Amino acid sequence: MDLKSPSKATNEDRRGRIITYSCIGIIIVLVVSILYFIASRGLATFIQNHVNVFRFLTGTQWNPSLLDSHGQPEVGALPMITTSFLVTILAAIVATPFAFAVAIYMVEIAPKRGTKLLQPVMELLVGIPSVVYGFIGLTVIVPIVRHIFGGTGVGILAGTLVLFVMILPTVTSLSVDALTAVPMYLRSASLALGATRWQTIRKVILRAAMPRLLTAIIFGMARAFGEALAVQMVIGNAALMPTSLVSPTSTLTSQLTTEVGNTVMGTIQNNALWSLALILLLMSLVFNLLVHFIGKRGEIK
Amino acid sequence: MSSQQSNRVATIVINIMVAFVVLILIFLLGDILITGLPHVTLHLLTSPSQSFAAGGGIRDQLFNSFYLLVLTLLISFPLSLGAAIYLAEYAANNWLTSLIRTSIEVLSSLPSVVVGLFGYLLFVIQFKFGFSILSGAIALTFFNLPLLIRSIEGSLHAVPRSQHEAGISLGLSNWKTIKGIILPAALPGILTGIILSAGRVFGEAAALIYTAGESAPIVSYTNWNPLDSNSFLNPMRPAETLAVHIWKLNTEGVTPDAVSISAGASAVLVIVLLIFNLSARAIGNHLYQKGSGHK
Amino acid sequence: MENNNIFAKTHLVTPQEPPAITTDNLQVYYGDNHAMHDASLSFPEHQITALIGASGSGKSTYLRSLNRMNDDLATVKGKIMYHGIDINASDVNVYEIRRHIGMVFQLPNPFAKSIRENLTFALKAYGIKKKSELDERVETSLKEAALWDEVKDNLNRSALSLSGGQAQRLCIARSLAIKPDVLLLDEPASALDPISTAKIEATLLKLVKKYTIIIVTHNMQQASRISKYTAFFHLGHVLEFDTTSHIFQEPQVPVTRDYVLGNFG
Amino acid sequence: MKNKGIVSTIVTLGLVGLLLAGCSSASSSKTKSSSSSASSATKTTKVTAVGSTALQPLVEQAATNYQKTNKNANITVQGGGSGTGLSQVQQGAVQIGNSDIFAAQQSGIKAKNLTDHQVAVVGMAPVVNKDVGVTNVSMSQLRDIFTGKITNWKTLGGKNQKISVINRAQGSGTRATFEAAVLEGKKAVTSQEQDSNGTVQKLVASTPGAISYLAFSYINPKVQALDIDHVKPTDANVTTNKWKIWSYEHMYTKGQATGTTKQFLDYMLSSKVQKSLVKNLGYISIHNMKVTKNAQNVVATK
Repeated sequence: MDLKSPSKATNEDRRGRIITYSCIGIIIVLVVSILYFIASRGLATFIQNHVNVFRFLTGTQWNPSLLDSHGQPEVGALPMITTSFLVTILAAIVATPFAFAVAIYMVEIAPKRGTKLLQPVMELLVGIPSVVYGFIGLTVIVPIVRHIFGGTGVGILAGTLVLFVMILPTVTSLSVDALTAVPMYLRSASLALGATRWQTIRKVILRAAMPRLLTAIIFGMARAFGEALAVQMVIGNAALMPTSLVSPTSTLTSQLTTEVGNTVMGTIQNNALWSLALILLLMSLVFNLLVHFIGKRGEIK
Repeated sequence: MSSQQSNRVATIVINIMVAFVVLILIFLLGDILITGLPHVTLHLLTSPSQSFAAGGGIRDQLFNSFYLLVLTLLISFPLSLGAAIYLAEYAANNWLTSLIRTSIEVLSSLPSVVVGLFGYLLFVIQFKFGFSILSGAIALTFFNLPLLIRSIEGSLHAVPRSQHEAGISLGLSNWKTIKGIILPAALPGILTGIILSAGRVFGEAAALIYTAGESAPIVSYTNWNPLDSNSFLNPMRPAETLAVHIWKLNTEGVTPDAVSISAGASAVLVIVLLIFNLSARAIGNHLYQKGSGHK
Repeated sequence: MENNNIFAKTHLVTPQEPPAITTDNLQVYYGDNHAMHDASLSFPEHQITALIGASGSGKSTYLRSLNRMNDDLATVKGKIMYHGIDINASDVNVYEIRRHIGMVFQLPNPFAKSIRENLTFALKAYGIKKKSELDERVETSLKEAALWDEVKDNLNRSALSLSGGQAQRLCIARSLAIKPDVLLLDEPASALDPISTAKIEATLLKLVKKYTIIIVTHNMQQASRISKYTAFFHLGHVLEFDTTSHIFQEPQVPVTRDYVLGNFG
Repeated sequence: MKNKGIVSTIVTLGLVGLLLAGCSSASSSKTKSSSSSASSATKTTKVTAVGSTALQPLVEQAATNYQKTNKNANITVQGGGSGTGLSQVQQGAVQIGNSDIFAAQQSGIKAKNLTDHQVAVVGMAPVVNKDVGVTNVSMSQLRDIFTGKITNWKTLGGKNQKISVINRAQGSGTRATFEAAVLEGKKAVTSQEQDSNGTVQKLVASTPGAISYLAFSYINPKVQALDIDHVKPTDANVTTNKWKIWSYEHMYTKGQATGTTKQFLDYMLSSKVQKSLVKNLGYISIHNMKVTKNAQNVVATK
């Protein structure tokens, strides 16, 4: 009986390992290359053009072609950073209750109708191009905002409303996953103790699903933070600190998208835009670490 | 307020919020379809686009979108499948694995324009692929990978561990077990994931402007030689997709009928997405029923 | 410490029949958790040996170590001798071992394939291509598992449509189709109704003429009905190993006596 | 066994795809080098023109027409913006860089290495929302609006309405042209920016009190174009420089144009293109110009 020499199965396994390891290897190379690329371009502003990082993050004047009083290019990214955070957080604040309501409806109240009708439509929304969202934002939301609040209508409010609709499907579908992952016996136990459906949802289900629900919100925020074309059409693209919810301003992505075609590789104008991209990348990293962290905390509990 | 009352109030509030969301959805889809459908004619679907004259169509853009999708899946599906199998079956539960996971996730939240520019500088310029479907497909792979890996890995995890044990207890290799037992069982979920990710690829514009380009040169649909530059199958030709075309019409369009073409194209896009969605569901259900033996 | 005193008193016999498998000082660790302490047992050929003990006593862990199913989950130290080879050594081809030492699990786990494919999948993977041979194996193993009469007209039906008892017998047939000589069963009847359990037990009693069977069970009546030898596991230690009649009628170790009398567990 | 080999098939397909990609990249680079060295070769030569989105429709249509009679030419036209076009042609990555501005005006570009081919002239006019009640401004008033000194249409005899300035993207050709002609080196007020004619057109049409500027071809009845110092924004006024806000559309090559690239550029300047296409797309033919402008914005009669 030969139990030691390699067999067909041993070879198969080696082949399997080689295939999957090389797949993950290729992906790692892709990821590393894009990260390296953005980092090297983005850091050039500080290394080659000697822009002070602190001044970059806190300056409010964005005119890369001009020099400021210190003889440095005017690349103050604070307006874009502020606006990006504001629209992201506001969009998340608006979208979360609706997403949770829809998720609760789909999982706890009317699972049949919810999954049959709402879910396909929600998934449909994910695929609609941002251009179409932006266009509807420009032709529908901006005039409404202008009508109610005056001004030009473009700005953080319009951006928030467009992003609200755009991240709604993401947050909803992840929340649905979070709720369905709550084991059935928790529901039965709570209802058996005489709790009403709402008490069960509020005290048992939402609490049990909380880490994953938070994850859903963060993924939604990550999507909002990185969205470009739709926001660009309704935010106004003025590199100004936002003074109100309806004043034209600019996000990191909209500034990047608007100006990048008009700059030449290697110039300060171009490098400064890549520094904005680097901030986007770092934020995306932060969002993912948050998800990771919350996931870990959820597991331990 | 008694618990019964608060229960009733909460249910009403939730119903109102859901109704509000449904209204938004109906408005969005209604707006796109009602303004768009009247413009969706056979002429629109079968004519090439025009640079400045009226009467253009979206024939080439529609085909390009599908071709780009196929090519993207051809590149990204095998990679994500391998990577998902690695993560689901081989990866140790340690910091390296979570580093890999995090970096893949970061890809999915990168702004498309950044990926587009990266693709432009690396594939279009550095590798000399030019503005081409191939460059576009590789750029889109960056978005597609995290989506696909996540959904495939989820489907693999959904297959009970006992199936894996049954396989290896028969003296089968891990790989054979994964390939022959786990994958077929996970297939409905995987297919659904692919089709849903296809929707996102279909609607992407910003990443393609700099990679697949924004012009649709006239190609011959009878030339089946993918190496010929006039062939519709040539992956090295520039190709404007439907979503990019909509973008262009809305920003720099000079054709007099830009508005109606854009509306029609948006409606076509939504209909295609709808078809993807419904077929994902149908295929998923069909395979699921076949697998579980309930006819 | 009193606990140590419990483990100090053991009673392990070595059966006179030639052994199919013996373990020598087998230790299992899940990380830092020492789940199995020096188990040294010898399983006689063509006999049924039952492993009994309370939940968490280590009997399943021990069983799964015998055909290296614990490879990815735990560290297993010590020797497992099979046909004169230490199959716990790192240079051994684990796939070959599992072909010789088959396993059936607690919950029926048929593949999401047809009944026929459940049986032929592994055979085809080994390179058996001839239809006549495959058909012959399907029929023999289903007959051995006493399932043939119930499914012979419907071999292309999905295995997921079988009842729990049928599915478990299919899993036994699946293990038999690859012609092992040792069969490990991990509480195979614990999820089944009494009639299905009886069928499985009858099947095992027939199979023992051709195979060496090691079965983990919670059910002491089951152990006494079918097994020739019994090992008693307690908190990661083997405390007693003897013929089944000795274990149940005159256990030598106090803990075993408490257990078989139903005083705990 | 339908599932057998699915994985390996897919993986092989993927690898073949990657290989194909590698091969075709090699072959395309080969074509490129052969096209630059042996332009007389009869086989298909590939010309890529990248850059200005404003110029794209014209060049694209011209390329389509050109290829109908010249089967061996394969001309690809892409957008990406003037900056992109100039930097790519400078690097030699493409044959033609389309630009709305002079190469010398773009930072990071060494203009002396590039050859300018001016193929058309584009006129631009300030446009306002129809309701502001103003149809004519003086050049200095226009300057004051865009530098933020005048903030209400009332000052100009219009409605009592706040002026909302919509500028074009920093670094864009349209903005450079406008600022050179109007602002006299003063800094524009920081305000909304839009990078495309289409969006500006929609915004100005719908935003009360809005002002921006558009290329002539994008001016439609939904917006009001302003006269400056009672000069109307017409093609005829541009050709004599009576209307000051105009610029060339440039097609740059690295060094002198050769081969198919040169033939195509000649075609762009032929009366066939200049008299029909250029006009149809709302540009002004370069042949009609009675004045010239250089990179320093100095205008001279021809």
